[in-house]
Amino acid sequence: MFKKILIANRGEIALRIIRTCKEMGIKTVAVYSTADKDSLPVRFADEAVCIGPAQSALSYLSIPSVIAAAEITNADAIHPGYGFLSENEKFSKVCEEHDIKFIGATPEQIAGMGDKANAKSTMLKAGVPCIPGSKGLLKDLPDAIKTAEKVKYPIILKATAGGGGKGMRVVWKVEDMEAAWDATRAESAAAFGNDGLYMEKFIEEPRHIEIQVAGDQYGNAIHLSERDCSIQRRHQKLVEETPSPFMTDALRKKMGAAAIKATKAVDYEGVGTVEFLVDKHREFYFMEMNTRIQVEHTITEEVTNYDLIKEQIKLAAGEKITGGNLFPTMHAIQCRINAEDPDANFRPSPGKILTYHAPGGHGVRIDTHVYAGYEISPHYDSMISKLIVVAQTREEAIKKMKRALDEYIIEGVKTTIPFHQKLMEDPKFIEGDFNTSFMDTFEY
Amino acid sequence: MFKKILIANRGEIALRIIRTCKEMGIKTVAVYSTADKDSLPVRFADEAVCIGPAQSALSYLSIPSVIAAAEITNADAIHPGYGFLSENEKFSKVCEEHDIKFIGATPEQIAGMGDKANAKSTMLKAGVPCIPGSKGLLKDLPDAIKTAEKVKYPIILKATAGGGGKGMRVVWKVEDMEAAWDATRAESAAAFGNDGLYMEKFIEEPRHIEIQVAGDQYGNAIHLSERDCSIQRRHQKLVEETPSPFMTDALRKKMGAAAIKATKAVDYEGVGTVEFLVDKHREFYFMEMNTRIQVEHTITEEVTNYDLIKEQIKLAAGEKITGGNLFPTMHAIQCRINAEDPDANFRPSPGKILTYHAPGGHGVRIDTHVYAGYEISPHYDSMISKLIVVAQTREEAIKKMKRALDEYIIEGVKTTIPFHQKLMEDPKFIEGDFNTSFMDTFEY
Amino acid sequence: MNIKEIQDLIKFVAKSGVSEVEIEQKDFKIVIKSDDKKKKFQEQIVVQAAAPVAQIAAPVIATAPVVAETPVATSAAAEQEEDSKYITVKSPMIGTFYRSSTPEKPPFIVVGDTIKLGDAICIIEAMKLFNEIEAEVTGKIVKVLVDDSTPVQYDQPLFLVDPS
Amino acid sequence: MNIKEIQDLIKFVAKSGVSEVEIEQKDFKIVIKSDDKKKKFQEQIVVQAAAPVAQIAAPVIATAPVVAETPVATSAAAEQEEDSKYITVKSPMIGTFYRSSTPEKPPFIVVGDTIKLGDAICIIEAMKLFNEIEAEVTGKIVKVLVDDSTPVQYDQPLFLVDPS
Repeated sequence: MFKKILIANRGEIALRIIRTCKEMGIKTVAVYSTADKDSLPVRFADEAVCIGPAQSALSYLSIPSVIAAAEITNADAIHPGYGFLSENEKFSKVCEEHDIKFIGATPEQIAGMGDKANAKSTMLKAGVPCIPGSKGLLKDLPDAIKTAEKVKYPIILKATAGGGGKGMRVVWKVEDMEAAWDATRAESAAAFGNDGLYMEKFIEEPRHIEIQVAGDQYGNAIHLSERDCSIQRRHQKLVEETPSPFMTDALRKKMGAAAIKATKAVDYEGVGTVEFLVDKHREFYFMEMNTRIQVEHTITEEVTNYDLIKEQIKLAAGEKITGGNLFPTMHAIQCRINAEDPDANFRPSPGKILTYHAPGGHGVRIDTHVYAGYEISPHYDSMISKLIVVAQTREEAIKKMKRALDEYIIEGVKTTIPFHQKLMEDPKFIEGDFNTSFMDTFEY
Repeated sequence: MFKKILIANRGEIALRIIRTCKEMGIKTVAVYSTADKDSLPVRFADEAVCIGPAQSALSYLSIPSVIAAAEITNADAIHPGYGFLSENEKFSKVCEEHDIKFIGATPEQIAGMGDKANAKSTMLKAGVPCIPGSKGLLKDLPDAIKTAEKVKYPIILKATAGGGGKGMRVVWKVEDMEAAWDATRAESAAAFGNDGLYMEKFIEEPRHIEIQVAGDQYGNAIHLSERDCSIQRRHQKLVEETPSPFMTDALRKKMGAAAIKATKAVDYEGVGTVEFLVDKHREFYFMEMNTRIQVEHTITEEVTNYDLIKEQIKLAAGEKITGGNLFPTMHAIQCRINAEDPDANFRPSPGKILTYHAPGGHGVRIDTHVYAGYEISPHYDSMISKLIVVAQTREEAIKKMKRALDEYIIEGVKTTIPFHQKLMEDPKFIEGDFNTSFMDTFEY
Repeated sequence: MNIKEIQDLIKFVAKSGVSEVEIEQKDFKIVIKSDDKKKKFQEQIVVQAAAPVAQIAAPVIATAPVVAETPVATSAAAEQEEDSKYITVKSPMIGTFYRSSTPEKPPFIVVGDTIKLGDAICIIEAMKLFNEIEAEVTGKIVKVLVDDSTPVQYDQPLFLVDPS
Repeated sequence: MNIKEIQDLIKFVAKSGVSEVEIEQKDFKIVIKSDDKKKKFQEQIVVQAAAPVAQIAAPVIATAPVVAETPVATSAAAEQEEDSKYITVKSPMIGTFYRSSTPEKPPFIVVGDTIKLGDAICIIEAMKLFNEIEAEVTGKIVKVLVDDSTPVQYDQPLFLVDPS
């Protein structure tokens, strides 16, 4: 096992990793920018080293600085958390070269999964369903019709130069194809000066459901079931839960098997997440694989009773997976509490926290790096806390979350607590009837 | 189900009950003394009524005040928490007379279990093992020898007027009886002016192990396994854990069955606890039954995933028990954090909390009513927080507790955190090798 | 309906929280109105307690009272500052406040009366016990702060007295 | 032992944290001493970080720096107050501080030297890259605050300069 782990991150995830290291008896090194010198990770780590100024590019993203910190503190492993250098192929490689164990994917795995086209072809080869579509641009209408037959309706025509919702059109049956083809081409030509079109299967009422996986250095892989992350705003997850209210035993079995195929296809080592889109017919399609710990790993921990950071470290240290797949026995929900003003279009609200009172009691977990007196820096992301609840049923979990949100008092900055309170009262949310476009119509 | 529950208590347990009521959609009334007007239960309840001055006798223990508060707020049930009126036969009766549901035992059950002699004879009749001994005073040496034969050695001779460890003597075999008899009589006559002696079985290396039970109004009863509360100081529990490191499957089965017998013997309704002493040979003896929720119910919640306050309320409302006995699948430990100075013989340390920072993360639960700025009143007990951890194994739970204690910062008053930190490092504790006399020799 | 059924019904309505129930059968009619005093008290309290946490601007987890006083008491407290020469007589117990010993009788005291130590000034009922409250100050009644038949909390201001 | 084995052994000792290993075989002896600079830095940091939470009297979750500066930097800061007319040159990066370009060469600067903008004043090594650090002030070197071959953090004071 490692003797000393350097945590190349900040905020709640840095503290999260330090906690597990302490419980494992592993020494920790916190690296920090000048903006973070009063932070809890710096306080609770065994050693702390200042690696640069507030700007991430010159501190948390500076590979030489992080490596230098590891060298002068004799750390034998680096945990990158999420974001920053966690999926950086070069960093993983430099760690290897410096004989420091990178607790994450190998450079090859990161490269393989980081490149979308590459990842898709690997997945297709492994038998993991991907969103079907044309190979590149469509030649002409007959090509479009032929491709649509293979892809199966509904399909969506998209301008290769498109963006912002323009230059795309959903087609439900072959009879409508010609009109759609002509209209989309004309629109694209007018809007972008380029009438090249390609085709994808249209995903009806897509849900973002991801499967947590783990792989060891000996080719073994398991899955730890799903997380539903469909409640998103501008592709930022706001709320996550497990099990997904949309899940069935049969679908979990199929998605779990696909995720394991994906994991084995790249000989994946460590913990990772295979993200899928699931349509209303419960057909699912590979989106991408995250080769790191996720923000929302917490809810999987709550329903499986495993510490995923601990498992991640053990896998990096060369331990073998001995158990089988894990299934949720409870229901967990996480609300991301951001320093944002939900009344002002979620505008970031940095500043000093004046009052801080956290909820507690049975089934309530808080992962946070903030405290009364903490200054939320404008240099980093606005997530200040993860509030996680676990209960026997989804209904109970929602009620518990409401209770916990009511108790949570943060003053001095605006937070998304009122948004979450409203969300927990929403009939659609309570019914579990939502997909990734939920926030388009949700009225805060 | 009840519409509105009045909580006839204060501090963390009042807050604990409010939390569950909120999650169940039941309105709450907090009653409070003038000393508690800034407390969290007052803040988080739907209604709050001041019932008297700081002295408990004139507020939390005043039956007319509590009943008047229930009447003017139209509460249809009262939850007494622990302590105060929770095991008060008269209060339970007055609630009945006022048509307010007392969430606890009936007057008959409280009376039956409150009187020690009565309880013991009920238990013996039901076949629950009790500590054997003489019926009243021993007549003479032959009587003592005859009784000891039945009780089985080792036995302890005790002065009927004794106390403070004086006037008692352990006898291991019949050969030593005469000398012990003469010596103890002489000592008792000299020390107390009364040489009457009685006899009890001597419990070797006793552990305090209690069984959580639940009974419904239809005669059904289950047990929820044990809690080991052997770490005590002056009969005050300091640390509780489940499962007990001393427990075996066979013993749990036997003790569980005995606890259910005890529960059924009094037609017990609600949640309760049957306390046993367990000697080093794993023989166990009934001590008493607590007809209320316990401070340490939390650890049972963590390993069974049931909310015991919720179950208690449901049972009081007339719901049936449908499931079977519950067994721990995880390991939970609770440290009671008291405002006491462990460096000054655990002297109470009331005052204002200046800084408060609670630990968080996976498997850490805090039940507390305090916050930064809270004034700990000298009028009530010194427990200010319950820190509970849960993990897959006892070893992991101890490490997690250490980590959590290291993170826990309370300034302004002295607390028992440093004591618990030391305890978690103690080799005997870590081995699980302790009994109720542990604190006699533990060097803080 | 026999008398027992009627009693049960009354009890039920009282607990239910509704303000009025009217039942009419062939040869029977009953109207039950719920106790006004209780409703009023509840509303008062609910209004205070329902103030959402998020709307409180000052640091809330501080020593400031958060629920504590009823609106009556608050306004009394405000006036008290103006009238700091007056003494506030507070309720020594929780219960229901009555100004007279029975509804037919006149109030023990009215504004303008002079009271002296030991004079009966009101009754507070708790658990069907009617506790006569005696004056612990001497002076002239300036104001009665609580309506007749109203629930009062411990320490709630009842009267303003001018001791001069 | 072949060269590969020796290299591995050296690496192993370096990581192990022990300060010295001596191995003597029939016709072979090796002594490996671990890097002093690393050990020293570690000890410094450990001393600071190991101060138990419970011993800190002032409110700790406040804005005061909790680990931050090394003892060197702290004493420098203290002196700096006395010598407030001096400018502190801080490290622009984390790494290992060298006063000269190679061990054989003399230091870039010594106390008493006058430096001007752009003069090389030291080298900081990170990831085998030797970064020559240039002066951003003009003045006379009053004090060198860090020993040669010592690890430095970002923003750690290196020199005191008298600009007058």
